[in-house]
Amino acid sequence: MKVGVVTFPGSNCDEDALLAIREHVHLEAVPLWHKDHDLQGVDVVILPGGFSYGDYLRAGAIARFAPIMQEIAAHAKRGGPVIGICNGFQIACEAGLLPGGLLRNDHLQFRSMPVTLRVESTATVFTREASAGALLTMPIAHGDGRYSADAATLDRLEGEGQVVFRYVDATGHPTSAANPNGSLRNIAGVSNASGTVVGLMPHPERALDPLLGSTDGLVLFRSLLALTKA
Amino acid sequence: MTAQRTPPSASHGVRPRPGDPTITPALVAEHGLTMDEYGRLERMLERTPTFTELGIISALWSEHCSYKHSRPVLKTLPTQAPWVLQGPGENAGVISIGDGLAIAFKIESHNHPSAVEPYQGAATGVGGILRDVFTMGARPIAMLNSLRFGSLETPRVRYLVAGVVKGIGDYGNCVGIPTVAGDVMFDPAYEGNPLVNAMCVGLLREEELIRAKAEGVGNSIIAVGARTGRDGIHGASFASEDLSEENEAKRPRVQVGDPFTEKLLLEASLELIRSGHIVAIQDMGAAGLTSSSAEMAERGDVGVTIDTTKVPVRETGMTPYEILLSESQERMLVVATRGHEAEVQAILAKWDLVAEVIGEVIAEPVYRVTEGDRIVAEFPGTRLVTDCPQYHPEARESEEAIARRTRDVAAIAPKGEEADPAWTLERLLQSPTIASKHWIHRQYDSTVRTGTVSGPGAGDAAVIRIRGTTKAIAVKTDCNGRYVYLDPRVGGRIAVAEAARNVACTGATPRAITNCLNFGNPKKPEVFFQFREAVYGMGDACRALETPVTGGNVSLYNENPQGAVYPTPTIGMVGVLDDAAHATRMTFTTPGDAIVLLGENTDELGGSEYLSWVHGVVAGAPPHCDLDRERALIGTILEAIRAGQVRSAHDCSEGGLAVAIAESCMGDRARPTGARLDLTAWGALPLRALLFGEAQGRIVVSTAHAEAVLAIAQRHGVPARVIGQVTAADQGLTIAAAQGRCTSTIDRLATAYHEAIPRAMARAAAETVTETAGGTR
Amino acid sequence: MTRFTVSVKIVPRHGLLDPQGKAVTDALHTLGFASVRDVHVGRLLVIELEAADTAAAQAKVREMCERLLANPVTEDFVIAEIAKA
Amino acid sequence: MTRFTVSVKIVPRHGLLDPQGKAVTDALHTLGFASVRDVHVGRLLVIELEAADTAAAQAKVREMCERLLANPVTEDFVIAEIAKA
Ligand SMILES: Nc1ncnc2c1ncn2[C@@H]1O[C@H](COP(=O)(O)OP(=O)(O)O)[C@@H](O)[C@H]1O
Ligand SMILES: [Mg+2]
Repeated sequence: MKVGVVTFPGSNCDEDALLAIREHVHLEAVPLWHKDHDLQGVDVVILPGGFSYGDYLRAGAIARFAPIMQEIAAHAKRGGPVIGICNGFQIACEAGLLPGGLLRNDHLQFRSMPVTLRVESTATVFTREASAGALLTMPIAHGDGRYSADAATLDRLEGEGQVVFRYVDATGHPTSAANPNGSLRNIAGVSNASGTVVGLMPHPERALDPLLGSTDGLVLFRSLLALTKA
Repeated sequence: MTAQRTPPSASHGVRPRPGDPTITPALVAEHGLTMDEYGRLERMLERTPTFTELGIISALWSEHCSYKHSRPVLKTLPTQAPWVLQGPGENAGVISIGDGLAIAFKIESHNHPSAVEPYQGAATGVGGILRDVFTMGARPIAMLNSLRFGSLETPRVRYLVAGVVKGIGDYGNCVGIPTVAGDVMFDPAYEGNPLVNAMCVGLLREEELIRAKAEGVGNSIIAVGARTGRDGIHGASFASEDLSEENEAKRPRVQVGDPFTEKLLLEASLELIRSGHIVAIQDMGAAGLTSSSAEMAERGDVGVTIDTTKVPVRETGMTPYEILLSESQERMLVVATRGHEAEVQAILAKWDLVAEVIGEVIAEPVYRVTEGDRIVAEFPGTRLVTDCPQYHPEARESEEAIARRTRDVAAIAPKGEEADPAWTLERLLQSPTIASKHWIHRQYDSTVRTGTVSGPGAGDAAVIRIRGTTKAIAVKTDCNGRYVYLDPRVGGRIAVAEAARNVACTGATPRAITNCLNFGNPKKPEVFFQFREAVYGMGDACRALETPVTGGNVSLYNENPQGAVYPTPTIGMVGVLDDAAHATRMTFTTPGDAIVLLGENTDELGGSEYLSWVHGVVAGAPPHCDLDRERALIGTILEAIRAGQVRSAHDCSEGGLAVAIAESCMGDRARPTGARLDLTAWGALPLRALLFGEAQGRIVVSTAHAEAVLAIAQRHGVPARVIGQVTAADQGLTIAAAQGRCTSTIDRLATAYHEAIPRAMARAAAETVTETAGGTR
Repeated sequence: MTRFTVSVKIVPRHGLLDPQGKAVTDALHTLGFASVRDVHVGRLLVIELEAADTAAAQAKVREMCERLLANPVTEDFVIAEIAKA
Repeated sequence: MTRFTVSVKIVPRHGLLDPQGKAVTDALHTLGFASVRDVHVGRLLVIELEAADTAAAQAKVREMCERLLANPVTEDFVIAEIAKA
């Protein structure tokens, strides 16, 4: 299996994502260039974190028009797995690959800190190895992470099991104190209806090595291995 | 004006540009040149300079570029060690860390721009120091920041803090470099003239090291990156003046940073350096095109010629003067091998950036600027930057500093509340200088690049692993300006010693420093005294600790209407851990562990945060700094950590032993512990000196193997003693001393320490909207 | 072709939180502007473009808003002003 | 006292680098909007306040802009519209 990581101008977690796949799940990983129309035959696409186009106008707004995004949309439509991390999540929402949008944090500041997530759905390509209700610790680092959608959409997402991660406290409760950015219903990550496209604000690729304090991000990438076996 | 002047047209073909002002004494003065300096310029040219030439020299001979007041003193600093690959004089210093790898690092100030526009001033400071590091061929892997502000009680200071922190964060976060450490102090001495120093650390393979040295006659000079606008013209000379009201009008237009372009420039530059198509690269920083081209020519001892009409500009009608002196951000100057210009342009185009050939390296030893066919400036020789005047200003210690230092601070009566030392401890923990800086660094992405083993607030220094090896580096900035003010020589020593101690507490061997010398107006004898003595003190410590100086930055004229800021020679220290797994943090982890104090408690209250914060007194001699003992202490902690005998290590700094212990208990708010201490062994010491005095050379260690740690200390000749035990958090903190007892709950201490700055800054949120029109971040 | 300057206001979609508006309101109150009832903060885009006439300029800008400038999920836009430059 | 709604436009000061405006201009060009010459991105504030009359409302808002809303070093502001609510 082959994983592609897109580099947009301003991406800055692309290298981290490539290393995550190569060093921690031992799969082939290739960089994908935003100006290309070539997915190089990858099975999975990672939209990495960073500040594509400087986050000017709106985070992710300009990146979604990059040539490679046409191919990624087609790949997603075919049922190909895509994960958007942080800025990648913002891009995926802007591109309509995922519902909702990410607005400025409610406190108007950038936030860099570890958060606790509760796994809400294991029915996605990226969480099938996780157990429902499991608590995962990983860092966030963003200024525009307030997940928003209208109430009807939110209800639908909850109903269809498309809420994948929620910000919770150490005991697993989605309190407002545990919500680092004002996301509606403490939503940290969502998926498309089929569970093949997932977006989340926290950084699983920064939680893979005991030396860095947490290995809880591994489960997302390990879930991909099931694809190889299938 | 001197008598025998030839009109510019008579020789060299240099003609005044139509429309440019004529040179008058007033114009010369406006450019910050003395008449003596102007005379030197005329003698150098053997004629009257043109307006463009006056502008060039005014920038190059500013303190910022020429070090005309500081160079002789700086020359006394040690700069060599077997591991130093590049000492002062380049864009950044470089040390080897083995395995063919090297670390490039440098610190720089952006004080004046930040005083005027905190957000953009701080942001562009980060941008500039990043470029200094990646132009060495290094990929930036960590950023640090050292900040000094006035009292957090004033709204203007809160506005500055909010803007500076957001500016640093937004820029570094966007480029994707983790900001991992720093230091912050608050004191009225910095009111009106904050210090904003940014440090960048990069990683390179030794063979990829590139220098900013123009070479090869016929090679092309290429401007790369952003277009040139009318930003910050004369920033360099401006940085060399007092920030007084008369200068307010001269305020240059602020420079606006674009971290997005910087990120592209970073990738393009590293690709360019690796491509082999270029021989030199330098950031267009202060004094922009002028200083970058003149410095590259001087290093290569070659001539250059530049055509300003070839420079890509953002605005119409820009004059050569403006183009040469613009400080537009995110620009580079590159010398490309002749015939490889197209390859250079192709690499830049890949990253959506422009590259234009604007000049050439020439055999003729001149620095020449043309505007199309017209020569608008021409200087003989290649030593424009160092052919500047040198000054040896008078140095005299101020009476006030002497009076303050010699004051008997033991005579200051304790306040009534101090009868309970817990009151004093909680109060000190609320001092913004001591309190947790979490409000600041939670706005900095500290985990991007997946290398941060120990980030801001976790240890005495940050630890960054080096991929592909077992190694890590530790980095930290430090300087207590109050000590330097009270005794510059001792203060200079302590700045280096504390930085080294912080790095050693994580398990890293201190290796080298960069420094940012923030002082007042050097023409004042008392300021020059501070400068000279502080540099001597730094030199003493660098020699003793074998941490040579690989570069730095001088920022003078840091004054406000009340006078100079505290002399603040900020030290940026880099250390190396052979095994990243040894990285040690500052907080206690395990109830039952013994607490060992390495070093000795003394009766020294002078210059302490206690006197300043609790009594409003800045006086007394700062603590002694015995460099041999510091060296032995560092040897001890390193050996103990490497032997696996240390669970946590934290040095005693502002607030003394009691604060260090409290921080070790609740610095990590999510995982607090308690502690029970017995300090009765120091029965002769006054209680407040024992608890809050800032004696140097002390480290608080927690360990499961106290005997082993004591034995190591003994071998190094370092006093060491078990002073207590780590307990569960609900046991609180108790310190028993001969002259009193200090007890408090961990919750109270944690609240004091963690909530002081957020509480103050919540007021700022209601006072200021630091949003800028452009920013979406 | 004539040169036009078109201003576009982009505001958070009704019902979504406007934390910037709230922050500004609070700050104004702290500064003593007690008579302020409410503040809304939006984005202002000033677009200079060439077009045959006002209607064409307006149509073009509308298209820009729909495709890029505003996010239909979270924002509303209004073309506020069209002036010949 | 009457209730007024005052709109304030805040834009980056002319001549200063406007990286956001540039990014949006470039993006519009990429999308085929070739007739776009320039874009500036600023903020729009809509302030609801009580004041005796239009002149008083305007004076108050001007003071707010000078003291808080616009950054005097990097931004220009225009009071664009005053309406009775
Ligand atoms: N401006 C800052 N940015 C990032 N980290 C900071 C900053 N200021 C302080 N820190 C971090 O907070 C911790 C405590 O710093 P400091 O009080 O200076 O320690 P010490 O007294 O041991 O020198 C360190 O981990 C330091 O890196
Ligand atoms: Mg300190």
